Parts: sequence; C-alpha cells; structure tokens
Amino acid sequence: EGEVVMQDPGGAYGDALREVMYDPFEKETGIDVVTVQEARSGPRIKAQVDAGKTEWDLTFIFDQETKLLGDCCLADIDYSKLSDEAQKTLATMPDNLKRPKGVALQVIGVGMVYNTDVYSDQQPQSWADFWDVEKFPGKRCMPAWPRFVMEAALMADGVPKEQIYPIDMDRALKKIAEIKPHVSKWWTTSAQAPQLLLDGEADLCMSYTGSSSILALEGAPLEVEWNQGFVYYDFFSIPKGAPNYDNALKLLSWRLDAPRAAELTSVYPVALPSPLVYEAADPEISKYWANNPENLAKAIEWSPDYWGAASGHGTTTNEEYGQEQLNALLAQ
Amino acid sequence: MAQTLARRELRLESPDMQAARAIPSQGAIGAGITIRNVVKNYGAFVAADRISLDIEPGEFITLLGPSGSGKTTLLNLLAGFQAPDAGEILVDGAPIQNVPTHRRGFGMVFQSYALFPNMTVAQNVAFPMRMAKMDRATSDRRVAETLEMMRLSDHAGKLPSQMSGGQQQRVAIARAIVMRPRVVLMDEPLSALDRRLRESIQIEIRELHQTIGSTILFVTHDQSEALTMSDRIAVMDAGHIVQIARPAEIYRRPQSRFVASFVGESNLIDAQVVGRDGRVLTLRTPGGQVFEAQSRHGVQDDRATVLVRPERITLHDAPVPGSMPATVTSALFLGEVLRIEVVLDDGQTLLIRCPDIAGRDLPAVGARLNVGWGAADSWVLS
Amino acid sequence: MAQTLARRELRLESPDMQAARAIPSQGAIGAGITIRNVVKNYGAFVAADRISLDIEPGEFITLLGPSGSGKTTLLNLLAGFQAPDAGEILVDGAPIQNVPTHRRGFGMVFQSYALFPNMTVAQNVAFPMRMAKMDRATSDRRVAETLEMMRLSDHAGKLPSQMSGGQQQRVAIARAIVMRPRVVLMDEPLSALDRRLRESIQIEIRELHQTIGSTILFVTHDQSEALTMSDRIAVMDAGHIVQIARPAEIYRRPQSRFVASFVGESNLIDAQVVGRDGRVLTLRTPGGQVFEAQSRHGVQDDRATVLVRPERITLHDAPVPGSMPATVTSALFLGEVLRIEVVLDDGQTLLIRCPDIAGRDLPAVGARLNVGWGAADSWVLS
Amino acid sequence: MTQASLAPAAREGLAQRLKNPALLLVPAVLFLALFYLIPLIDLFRVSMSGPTWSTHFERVFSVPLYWESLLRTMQIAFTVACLCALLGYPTALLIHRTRGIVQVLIATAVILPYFIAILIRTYAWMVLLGRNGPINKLLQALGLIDTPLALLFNRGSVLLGMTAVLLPLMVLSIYASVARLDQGLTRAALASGAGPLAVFWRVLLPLTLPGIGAGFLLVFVAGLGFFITPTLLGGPGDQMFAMHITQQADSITGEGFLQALAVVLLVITLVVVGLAGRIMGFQFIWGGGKLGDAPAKPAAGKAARSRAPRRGLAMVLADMLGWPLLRLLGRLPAGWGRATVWIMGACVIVTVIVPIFVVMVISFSKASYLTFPPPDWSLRWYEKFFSDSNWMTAFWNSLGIASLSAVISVSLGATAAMGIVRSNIRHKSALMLLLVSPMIVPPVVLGLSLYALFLKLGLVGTYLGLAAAHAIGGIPIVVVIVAASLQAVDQRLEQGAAVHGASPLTVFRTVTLPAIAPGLAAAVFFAFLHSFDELVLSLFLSSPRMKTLPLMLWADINYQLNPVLAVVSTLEVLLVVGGIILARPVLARGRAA
Ligand SMILES: Nc1ncnc2c1ncn2[C@@H]1O[C@H](COP(=O)(O)OP(=O)(O)OP(=O)(O)O)[C@@H](O)[C@H]1O
Ligand SMILES: Nc1ncnc2c1ncn2[C@@H]1O[C@H](COP(=O)(O)OP(=O)(O)OP(=O)(O)O)[C@@H](O)[C@H]1O
Ligand SMILES: NCCCCNCCCN
Ligand SMILES: [Mg+2]
Ligand SMILES: [Mg+2]
Repeated sequence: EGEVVMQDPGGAYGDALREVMYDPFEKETGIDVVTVQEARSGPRIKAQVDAGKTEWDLTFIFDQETKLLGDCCLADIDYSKLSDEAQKTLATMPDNLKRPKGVALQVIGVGMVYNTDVYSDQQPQSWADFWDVEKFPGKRCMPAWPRFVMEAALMADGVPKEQIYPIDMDRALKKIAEIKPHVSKWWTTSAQAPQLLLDGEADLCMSYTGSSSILALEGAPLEVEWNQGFVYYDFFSIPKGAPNYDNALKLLSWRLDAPRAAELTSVYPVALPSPLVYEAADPEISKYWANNPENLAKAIEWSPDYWGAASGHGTTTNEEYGQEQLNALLAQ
Repeated sequence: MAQTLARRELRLESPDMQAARAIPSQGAIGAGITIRNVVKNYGAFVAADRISLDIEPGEFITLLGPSGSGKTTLLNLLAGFQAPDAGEILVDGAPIQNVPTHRRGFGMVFQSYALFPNMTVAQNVAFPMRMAKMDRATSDRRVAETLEMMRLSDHAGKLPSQMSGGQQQRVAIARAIVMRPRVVLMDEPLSALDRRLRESIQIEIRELHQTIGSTILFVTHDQSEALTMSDRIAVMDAGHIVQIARPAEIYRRPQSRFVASFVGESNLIDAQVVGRDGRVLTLRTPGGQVFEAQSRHGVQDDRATVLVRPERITLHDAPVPGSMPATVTSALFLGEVLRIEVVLDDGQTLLIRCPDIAGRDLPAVGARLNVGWGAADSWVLS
Repeated sequence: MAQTLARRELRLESPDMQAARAIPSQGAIGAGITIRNVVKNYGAFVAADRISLDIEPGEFITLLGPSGSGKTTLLNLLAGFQAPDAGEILVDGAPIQNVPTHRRGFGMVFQSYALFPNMTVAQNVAFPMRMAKMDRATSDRRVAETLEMMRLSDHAGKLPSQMSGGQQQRVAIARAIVMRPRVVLMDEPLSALDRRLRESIQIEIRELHQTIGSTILFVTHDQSEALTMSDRIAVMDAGHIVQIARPAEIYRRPQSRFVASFVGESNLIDAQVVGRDGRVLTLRTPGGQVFEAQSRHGVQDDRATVLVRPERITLHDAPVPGSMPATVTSALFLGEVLRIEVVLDDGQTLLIRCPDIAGRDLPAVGARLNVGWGAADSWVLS
Repeated sequence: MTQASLAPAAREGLAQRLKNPALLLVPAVLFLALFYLIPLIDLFRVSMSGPTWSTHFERVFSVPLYWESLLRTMQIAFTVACLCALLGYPTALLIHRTRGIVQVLIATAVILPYFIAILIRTYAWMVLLGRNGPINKLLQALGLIDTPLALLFNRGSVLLGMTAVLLPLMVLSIYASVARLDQGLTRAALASGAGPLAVFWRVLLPLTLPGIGAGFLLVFVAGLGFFITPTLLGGPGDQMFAMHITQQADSITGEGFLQALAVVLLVITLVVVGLAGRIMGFQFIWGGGKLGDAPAKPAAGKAARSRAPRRGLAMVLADMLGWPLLRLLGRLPAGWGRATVWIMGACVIVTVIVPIFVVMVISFSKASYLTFPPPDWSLRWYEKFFSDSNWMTAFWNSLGIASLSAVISVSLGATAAMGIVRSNIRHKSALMLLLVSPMIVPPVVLGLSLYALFLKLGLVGTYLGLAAAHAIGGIPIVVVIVAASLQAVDQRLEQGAAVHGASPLTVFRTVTLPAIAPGLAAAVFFAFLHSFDELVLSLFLSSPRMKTLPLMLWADINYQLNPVLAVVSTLEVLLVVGGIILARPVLARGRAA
C-alpha cells in the first residue's frame, strides 16, 4: 500500500527504529518505510518545498524550526486522524509538545558526564564543581556551542537557574574564559564527548546524555549527572506537499504508541516525552532518561525561544551572535 | 670546351635514375610539391624567408646548408607541424594548408629520431600501417622486410631505449618508408651511421625511390651523399634557397662564393679580367700569373672570383706551361687522399687534394712545388 | 719497399701533433686511462666483451666501429653511468670504481646532446663551472669564449628547444670542454654538422687538445675524421676492440678483413700464394693474373686475402706491364672523385676511385679498360 | 591519400577552427557551467539576499573572528602544502628509484591511506597521539617522560593529520613528473661535475617543478576546505574557515550569511592563488612556455624575448636560500644524501602506514565503541557488515558511482588539460583558476545549491547525478595533474605519430597517453577516490533508496563511532592490496614500456 519516506538518524539508533518500529509497521500496514539518513533537515525541506518537489513525508527538526519553517514549508498535522493509541499518548503530553506544525517524539538531554575511574571518591555535582579544577582536577571537554555552555557558565558563576534567561553573554564568556585552559577539546559532534572520555583525553565533559548512557549501560566507566542538566525536544513534522501525507500520519501514530515507544528505549535509550512511555519502560534504562521525573526535577528546561530570538546585533539570532562571541573567545 | 661540359653532364645522370623514370611505379606515385613564397618567423627571427621551390613528382631533392639555415624548418612546414606565416604549399597542385598532418600521407625521419619509447622496434615500424588499418599479415611482412633492409632484424623486440644511436636512427628510417608514402621527408637520416652502413642504406633508399617513385626531400650535411643521391640539390643559407640545380652543376658551376665554398672544398682566387672570348675569360692573379677560366654568362666587371677545386690542381716537381711555383705549408694524410696546402709566391694559399698513390711521398712542409690547372678546371663565379 | 713505408709513416704524424707533445700544457694535464678486461652485459647480450685499452695521458683516441658495436657503452662505463660487470678501469693508475661520476672530472658530449631544457644556451655551458664554484667573471668569460669558438655567440640567450640540431650539438660540445677537463668523452660530437663547420670545430677540438693536453676519447663514424684527428684509432666490433693503432697503420695495414673493409673502401682479393720473398709475397688470382703484395709477417698458408685500396688502382687505356683488362660496370660522379666499378675477366669485381681531373670523361658502362697496382699498393691480411 | 581528402576551400575555414585545441576546453566548461556555475550564481544571489545586498558581507568583515580565521586557514593550508612537498618529494623519488617489489610496497603504502574514510583515519591519529596512546606509552616505558604529553588538539596535530591525508596527492603528482624525466639529463649533469645535491637542485627540481606546482596547488586548495580533520584533531585556536561555514550550515537562520562566508572564501582564495601564481610563475603547470616548448608552437610575436626562462622572485629567493642550505648539507658525507631520502621516505611511510595498522586492529575489537588497544577480540563487526545487505548495497553503489564519476572527471578533465596546455588562448591562468575553483567552494554550500538544481532536473538520487556532482571536485584534480604531466611530453613524438597517419585522437591514444600514463593513472585514482570518499554532496543528493558507503559510515558516526567503520576500512585496504597484486603483471609491463 505505498510507502512513507522517513528521516532517520541511522547508526545504532536507526537499527533500533528499524527493528522495533518500521519492520512491524510494514508487516501490519503493508506500507514500506523508506528511511533517509540525515542529521539536519531544515535547509533541505526548504529546498524541496521551494522546488515544488517534496520528497520526504516525515522529518525531525529543531524546536525553533517548527516556527522558522512553519509558514513556508511545513504542513499542518491533522491530529484527528491519528490512531487511538496515539491519542492516548498525546493526551499525556503538554501542549507545547504537540504543535500544529510538529510533534515532539524525542526528548534530549545534555548534562555532565564523567569517568567513574577518575572520580571514584567524590563526584562532581554541579557546574560549579565542573568549573572547580582544584577540587576536581582533570581535563574537561565541552561542546563548541554557545547553547548549554553559556547557561552552565552562568550557573557556575552563581546565577540561579530561574534567572539564566535572558543570558548575560559577557558574564558567561568571562566565566568560560576561566575554564578554557582546562578544556582539552571543544567538541562538535555528539559521538565525540563519550569517545574523549573513553580515550582518556578528558575526564569530565558536558555531553549528550543519550549517547553517553548507552555506553554506560554497556559497562563503560561513565556516569551521567543530571543536576543542572538541560532538556529539550526534537520535533517531527510533515513537509508541505509530502507525497504520502496519510501514510505519514499512520507512521506517526505507530510511533506514538506508548508500549512500542517504551520497547524502543530498551534497544536504544532515546525516549518519547510522555509519562505513559516512561512508565512502560525498564527502570534500569529509564533512569538515564531526560524525562525521568527525577532527572527532570534536577534539570533545566532549555530555552529554544531565547536562542532563536533576534540578538539586536545586525540580523543575527542570539545563537548566531553567541556562537561568534564564543568562537572569538576560543580562538584567542 | 663548353660543349664538353654539357656532354659530360648529360652522362652524369646515372643510368639507374633514367630507368626509374621509365618504370611505372608499383605503389603510390610520388607527389609534386610546389612551395611558393613561404615565410616562417620565430619572433623577429626569419627562419624561412620567401622560399619558393618546385618539386617534380618522384624527384629526389636534397636540402644542403649550414647548421641553422632553415632545413628542418622547411620540412616542418611541409609536414604541417607549423603553418607558414605567409606563402603557400601545394601538393599535386592543391593547397595543403588545411590538410592536417595525418592526412598528408607523408613519411618522415626526424633529426632526433622521435621513436615512440613505449613501443618495440617492430611496433614503431608497424605504426604507420596500423594507422592505415592495413591487415595484420601484410603489415607483419612489410615490417620484417623493412627491418631486414635496415639490418635490424635481430632487434625487432627491443625498446628504443635499448638501442644504440645508429640503431635508433635506422628504426626511424624504417618507420618513415615502410608505408611507401608518396612523399618522404628525411632530416639527416644517416648522420649516426658509419660509412659502410650509410652506403648500404643509401642504396636501399635510392632503390626505394626508384621502384616506388616516392618524392623524397632529404636533408644532409654530407656533400658527397647529396651529390650521389639527389636529382637536384637545393643549397640553403640563412632561410633562403641560394641555388637549386643538379649535383654536378652545383659542384662545378656554383652561383656564388657561398655555394662554392659550402659544397666541396674550394680555392677562390680573386683576379683581374684581362681578356674575354665568349664565356671563356683570361685572368691575371695579383702575383701576375695569367690563366683562363669558364663562366656562365661572361662577366662585365674587370675583377672576378674564380673557383678552382682542390682536386683539379695538379702538382709538378718541375715547372710546366701554365704552372706556378708554390711552397708547401701543410700536408695531411686523409686515407685515400692527401691534403696539401701551398702558398703561391704572390701570397695566395691553395688547397690541393690528390690521391694517395703509392710511391708519392707526402711532401715536406716548406718543399717547393709547381701547381697548375686548366681552363676547364676553373669557374668564374657570377 | 718496406723501408719506404716506414719512412713515410714517420712523417705522417703531423707536425702540429709533434709540437703538442712538446709544449707543456697550461691547464690540467690529461689523465692516463687503463681499461682492463672490462665486461658489460645487457641481460644475455654482451655489449663490452673483455675490453682492454691503455690510453696515454693527453692522447687522442678515436673509437671507430659499426653501429651497435659498443662505443657508447664503453664511454658510459668510463663516465661511471654504469658499472662494469667485470674488469676494472684505472685513471692515472688509481681504480675509479668508487669515484662517483661527478668527481671524475670528465667532460662528455652525449650522442643525444642531453641539454638541460630549462636552461639557456649560456646557462647550459656555464653549468660545469657553476658546479665547480668558479667565480662569476671567469665563468662568464669562458662561456663567451667557448660559444664564440662554437660559432654560437648569437644564440646565448636561447633555449635548447629553440635551436637547430647542429646548434644543439655545438652547445653540447661547448658544455663538455668549457672546463678544460682532464678527460673528454665525445660521442659522435660532430655528426649533425656540415663539412665546413665540422672542419672548423675539428680544428678547435684539436687545438684544445694540443694546448690543454686533455685526454680525449672520441667516437665517430666518419673515418676521415678519425684518421685526421686521432693519435690512435681503436676499431670496435661486436663489443671487442679488434685493432688499435695509429691512423695510417689502421688504414694501410689492417689486421683483418673486418678492419680493412670497415675503414675506408677496399678491394679484397682472394689469391693463391705462389712465391715468398721476406714480407713480400707473389700471388696469383683465380683468373691467373700474378702480382706482388706486402705482408706483416709473411704468410704460412698457400692462400691469402689481399687488400687493394680503390685509390691505389690506376686506369690505363692500353695495357701496361702488370695491368689487367677489365669491363666498367658502373661509374659515378662524387664531386672531387669518380667512383668506378669494374669486373676483371676472371669475375673479380674491383672498386676504383680516381680524382675528377678535367678532361677525363666518366667512362661509359661496358667500356673496356686496363687496371693495375704495384706491390706497395697491396697488403696481405693476416 | 587521394585528392578527395583535400577538403574544398569553403569547408576549410570551419575545419580549421575545429582543429583549435582550445575547443577541448568546451566539454569541461559546459559541464562546469551547468553543475558548478549555475549553483555558484545561486550562491552569490543568496549571499546578497539580506536586507541590503551587503548586509551579510558587512558582518563577515566586521567580525575579526572571520578575518583571523581566514588568515589562519590560508596559513595552515600553506604549511600543509609545504610539508607535503618536503616529505612528498623524497617519497616520490624513492618510488621512482626503487624497483620490483620494494617499489610496489612503497607505492602501495603511500596510496593505501586514501582508501580509508577520512574520519576513521583521523580517529586513528587520535588513538596514536592520545594521552593513553601508544606513543605516550612508549615514551613513558622508555622513561623519557613521566606524565603523558598533550600531543592532541593543537596546531601540530592538525598539521600532521592534514598532511597525512593530503600527502598522497602530492606524492603522485610529483611522481608523475619524475617518471617522465629523461635520464640522459641526470647523466649530463653528473658528467658536468654536479654532485647528487646539485643534480637535484639544478636539474631534477626545475624539471619536476610542474609536478610539485600541481601538487602544491591541489594540496593548498584542498587544505583550505578542510573541516573534519581540524574539527577532530584541532584545539580551539585552530578554527578553520570551513568550520565556520559548516557551523552556519547547521542552522536554518544561517542562510545568506553562510553563502556570504563561502563567497568570501572563494573570492579571496582565487585572488591569493592567482597572485601567487603571478609572482611565482605557477603557470608553468599548464604551459607557461618554459618546458616542452617544441617548435610546433608558433611563437607569439612579442614572445621571442620573454621566452627565455623568467626567474620569478620566488625562484631567486629559493636560489639564494635553498641552494646554500643544500650546500651546507652537501658538506655531509656522500652517503647522507641517499640516507636522507631513505630516512625521510621511511618516516613518511611509517606515518601513513601506522594509522592503517591501528584501524585494522580495531576492526577485530569486541567493544562497541572505538578503543585501542581493544579490550577483547571478536569478529562481530565483520558479521554485522556482511550480514547487513545495506552495507553491501552501499558498497556497490559507491563503486559504481565512483567509477562513473572517474570516467566523467577524467574524460572532461584530461581533455580540458589538453586544451589548456596545447592551445594558445589568452587568460590561461584565469581559466585554470576557474577549473580549479570547485575545490575551494565548501561542499556544504555547493550541496545546498546543487540540491535545488538537481530537484528540478530530477537528478536527485540517480547514479548519474551523484557521479556528476562528484565530478565537480574530480575535474580540478584531473586537470591539474594531467596538465602538469603534459608538460613533459616530447612534442616531436606526437609529430612523429601525426606524420605517419595518426589522427589527433590516435596521436593522443598511442603517444600522448602512454607518455602521461603515470599522471593519468594518478588522476584516475584520485578522481575515483574523491567520489568514493565523498560525503557532503552525497548527503544532499542521494536518495533514500540509494546510499553510498560514506553515507552509511556517516550515519554511524553521527550517533556513535563503532568498529564497523574499521571493518569497512580494513576491507577496502585488503581490496586495494589484492587489486595491486593482481594488477602487478600489467603494471610491470607498463613500466618496462
Ligand atoms: N639497455 C640495453 N638493453 C639491451 N641492449 C642494449 C642496451 N643498451 C644498448 N644495448 C645494445 O648494446 C649494443 C651496443 O650499444 P652501444 O650504444 O654501445 O652502440 P654504439 O657502438 O654506440 O652504436 P652507435 O654507433 O649506433 O651509436 C647495441 O647492440 C645495443 O642494441
Ligand atoms: N622555436 C624557435 N625559436 C626561435 N628560433 C628558432 C626556433 N626553432 C628554430 N629556430 C632557429 O631557426 C633557425 C633554423 O633552424 P632549423 O632547425 O631549421 O635549422 P637547420 O637548417 O635544420 O639546422 P641543423 O642543420 O643544425 O639542424 C636556427 O637558427 C634556429 O636557431
Ligand atoms: N569526505 C572528505 C574526503 C576527503 C578525503 N579524500 C580527499 C580526496 C581529494 N579531495
Ligand atoms: Mg635541422
Ligand atoms: Mg652510440
């Protein structure tokens, strides 16, 4: 019965999706799930829609992009056509995660990850600890991005988490300058941080929790500290003119099925932001989840709105402006 | 006397050559080539300066001239490697300006051989036939024949880099003639060969020329080669053709000092004209010796330069009528001939070549001799 | 008769050469070279086969031999481009096996010129001096002198690719001699030059040799060049040196059929020995003609091969004592000489060269003549 | 040869014009016009799409960060090119001078790394240089150091990584010109009293300059666009320009500014390379008239005097500095020259081989992440590779696309090189820069523009489309290498073929081709690998149903580096080694010829 073209992260996560989600879906519905391995979709969707040749049916995009691309490129999701099971899951999710142009299917965490062999006696608990190289000697690694890093710097500098936004970039940068000599690597891809930790190039990192936790689960000497971590969501959208709109809704329904979403996490620990799913999952795994209420309580809701807003410096967004500032600092 | 010369020249065309004209050639017939006012410049330097030349189909023309006089340049223009800056070249009456090199159907021996380093000797020689899509059997047979002719049969499988200089040159000749092309351009094709090989290959080339009838343009710096092989010789100097004529004419009746001294060894004697009898002049050397000489048209000037070839001068121990006393300044043994330099009493030096005949000693330097020549032995340059 | 020959040979060493030995050279003095049992193989092919050769300091040795006989190979071994597979080479008594090419201090002219394409003519010539770190002024002066000597002054700024073949060859010579090296190896250095240029450069090389005293190893395929220029000639064949001797000796008293026929043109007559008188033999041709000939040691066999050079044979219209009747089979005009082939009545063909003396017509093919030579004109090969 | 072949005069004008070698440039130029210039125009258009046309450019120039990064990028690329030349020359000489099995081994060692995905090669360096890596461990075991040295994440490791990646490009470029050298010239130099160093400096070096120049240009330009290696191996102070561009490409709001950055990089690079070419006389790569200037080329009227070799400023400088330096070296005992070549060559070979070794070892790891030495051994990643049909399909796709792309690159690139070298058209340098410039445009930027074009043309996800896209980068490599090789071809040989009846095409096939074979082989090799290894454009232009090997690897890398990468690399290496062993008889014959 036709097909549906689905953007896919590939790798182990992609394998998990194929095994748990797509193969059963194909068997049940007769609809082929064709996957596209691609990390970033925004510019491509725009190009497809501009050319009037939309090729993809279901894509994942960043929070900010549901707004930036919404008008030009994204179709409205007809929530009424989703399956009953999906409706059930959606009902447990906050409205902000089920927007007309996108629904959040992944909750992502960024936190502190350290090598348990190095910090066996005393573990870092906060960004203040992260900055404290006396108490916690060792090499650090951090993303080469303003997002997360500036927030962490402000917290380390004593700013309460409620007052972080709007960010005082100068203050953040000053604080970042302090830790800079101790950062062995400013990373840019998600796989780098855990690798650096395993290779001994860094002992304490700001890292994605997902890719770190999978290694921790496999027995690598890593641990994730959720206190003052960041939580955000990846949204799924249907581009305008998608060739298989109805099939896309069917697949979306399939993925929103709570038991199946929970099963997925047992193979790859990226969760769907619904308590239903959390409850259905193996606690051994879900302890690493960003939406584990315990973690969520310690973490900070990261603000895509702030980072997507205009910075007041030319046409740049805060993110772009912050990136420039950070780059300049790092290059010194 | 003039009659004698004319008669002799008629005979000088060798019987073989005459035969060649008569026998209809079996393969391609040589093409006629017309070169008209051709000019070639390298920057400000004029390498070919309004050259005109008419070559009959099947003619054997030799270009003779000093190093750098434009011989290779002229061949390159004919082959189409370069386009003339002015003038035109016609083959069998049709301009070939726009015929690309590979359609001209010429054969060529390069001064630097230009063998394909990645092909064996046999493959090099087979190349033109491969290009003509000749069938394999014929090609193989022809290659074998031609290599045999060039005494290279033992080397067919070698690469050029494994061959000696002379061997490479023979491969280059084989490649140029294997197709029996209607025109063959040969740029000093025998320069790396010893006399014996050279002569035997000269004979092969001549036979090829006679049986096939190819038109041949031949560059050599060896005058005896030029004299024996050519139907006509074109003498070049500084981008010009200064004289074109049959070999004996060039040798015996050169048009200018340059030709006289370039082709063969020569004694050039400046003398005063003291008498005229048709084309025979009577001259007096500065030293007062009087002798007769032939000229083409007679001479208006009262001074003339006279050419006497060294082998035309006879040596006498005692004075004979018309002889002049001279002193030996150098004497060299050159194998079959002796080369003797003398100075006349009026200071004129003369070069003499005479055969190394047993019993005649090489004269000592300083010895006194008498030298002489006849009117038929001297030629007034115009 | 033998005495006459010896006397003549003494004289044949030209006065210049004798002078050269006497004048102490100003620059480097030529090195003595000893080649001992040198062997060089290319795979199964033996290119140099136990060659031994002693060269005196300052000697001018010419290697003469057919194409592919190993001349270039021998020079390469001397220059050190290749190591001999056996045997050794000594320079001034010291083995040079382990002296790298650039320390040998030789000059070399390559058969293929091997000019540096990225350097101008002047830079090419200056190269050896730059290598020797000679000061700029001297270097410039020498370059200018040497280019002048090679008649190349106008071309100093050109690149090799902009030069004619003969011009390139002269650059190669200039580069080889500019440093006045103690040994100069020259591989057919004059092959691309016309006679006039060739002669003037021969003279330059000879003068260089005489004033500087360099040892020169010279390869040529031009026998008259070899005969005029060399102190000694080494005749090579198939990787061997078959005879080494002074020019006149090589020409007049060759050791073998090969040398006799390779150097100069020759008539080789197989005859029966019918009488002996010391080194003078009396022989009879198959046709029954009887004549005398000289030999080196006398001959034990009762058959012998006799060499008679074509220029030693005289033509007579009427029979004279010792002459034989013959029929002309071909007659060619070669410039200064005529080349006539006759067949004796016993079937032996003879080649005759005689000067083109005015008044003597080229004989017609089929004409009957009488030919003859003396005992001093014939030489029995051992 | 008949009268008929002498074409009537009317047709001759056209025929004459059709013979102009400049026409050989047409296919490549048309191709690039469609697949490169149109996207490029789009690039310029978008870069000017801000509130005013100059908004984005103003930002580029007002933030010192970008300027500094641009300078740094040039500096790094230049240094890498110098290092490659320095190390590449002895290696190329070694390949040329050795024979038989040694030669094959060295050549293989040099080209092998090229078959390993750049990501994993870089990872191998991270392993080797790491704090717990073998080098630090060795030094500690030897007692030379107490605490591990910080070998990673600094300028040095970036230079090392980039040099190792780009070295083969240099080695093969140089080799192509060394191989054509007439050994008579070396002999002539020796016979003139030149020692090995002088032979090298005065003869070998000048005559192989086209090869070095070509290699230098390729490495420099390729280095400008690098971002994976500096991202992974560099410290915060090693940000290269392409990293900024990539960063911008991740965000949808970067549109316009992203393109402006690319335009600035492109324009400034073109200016720098153009100027450098002017001053240093780079044009000898494509026939400045220095080498191989056979009489066949009609000399332009004014050229007569300027034809004598022009010694550029750089050459004078090099002569003033380089030669005395070499002479100093020359004081060393004679054997040192050869020893230097061998030692440097050996260093290079070790440098390129050791990472491969690391990768091969990792492929047998049991761990699901990359770690060295592996905690335990297993074949699980091999099983995974072979059991997953996607991997094999991707492999065959890559092979097919790369072959097709190599065919396109080589046929268009080699003809264009002929056109450049053999024609007398003006502005050769500008044309050459145009042909080379696709290497400068960062693929992320080109990919975006091409994507829109390909969507319209229906080329997305087709073999032909991907192969064509890869050829955009393949053509410059081919043009530069082949142009340099053509410089060494003796035109008299070509004349010799033509006069004996070979049409221009046949002349090319029978004479030119064998003569430029080493260069052409290198060009084919790099064109193939460029496509085989290409990721970024493929990300944009492939389709869900047609994945290439780099895409599969990329998918894994995005979420987790796992040893399947190492397995793929190991298999590729084995494939190459096998191929070389099989091809050896053919290669040997080629060499003998
Ligand atoms: N690399 C090689 N491999 C095989 N045979 C070779 C090689 N080089 C030369 N020869 C052979 O060695 C022989 C001697 O060559 P060499 O170049 O010394 O001859 P030559 O006397 O200089 O001849 P020429 O007068 O023609 O230059 C030739 O028969 C040649 O074919
Ligand atoms: N590319 C060029 N640029 C400038 N001058 C050139 C070029 N090619 C040839 N010449 C000059 O043109 C003249 C004629 O050269 P050409 O090669 O025709 O001489 P040639 O008669 O064949 O001499 P040779 O007997 O020495 O081979 C020479 O003086 C040469 O220097
Ligand atoms: N995906 C980047 C590949 C880089 C390695 N290959 C270089 C090929 C030459 N540009
Ligand atoms: Mg010439
Ligand atoms: Mg030779």
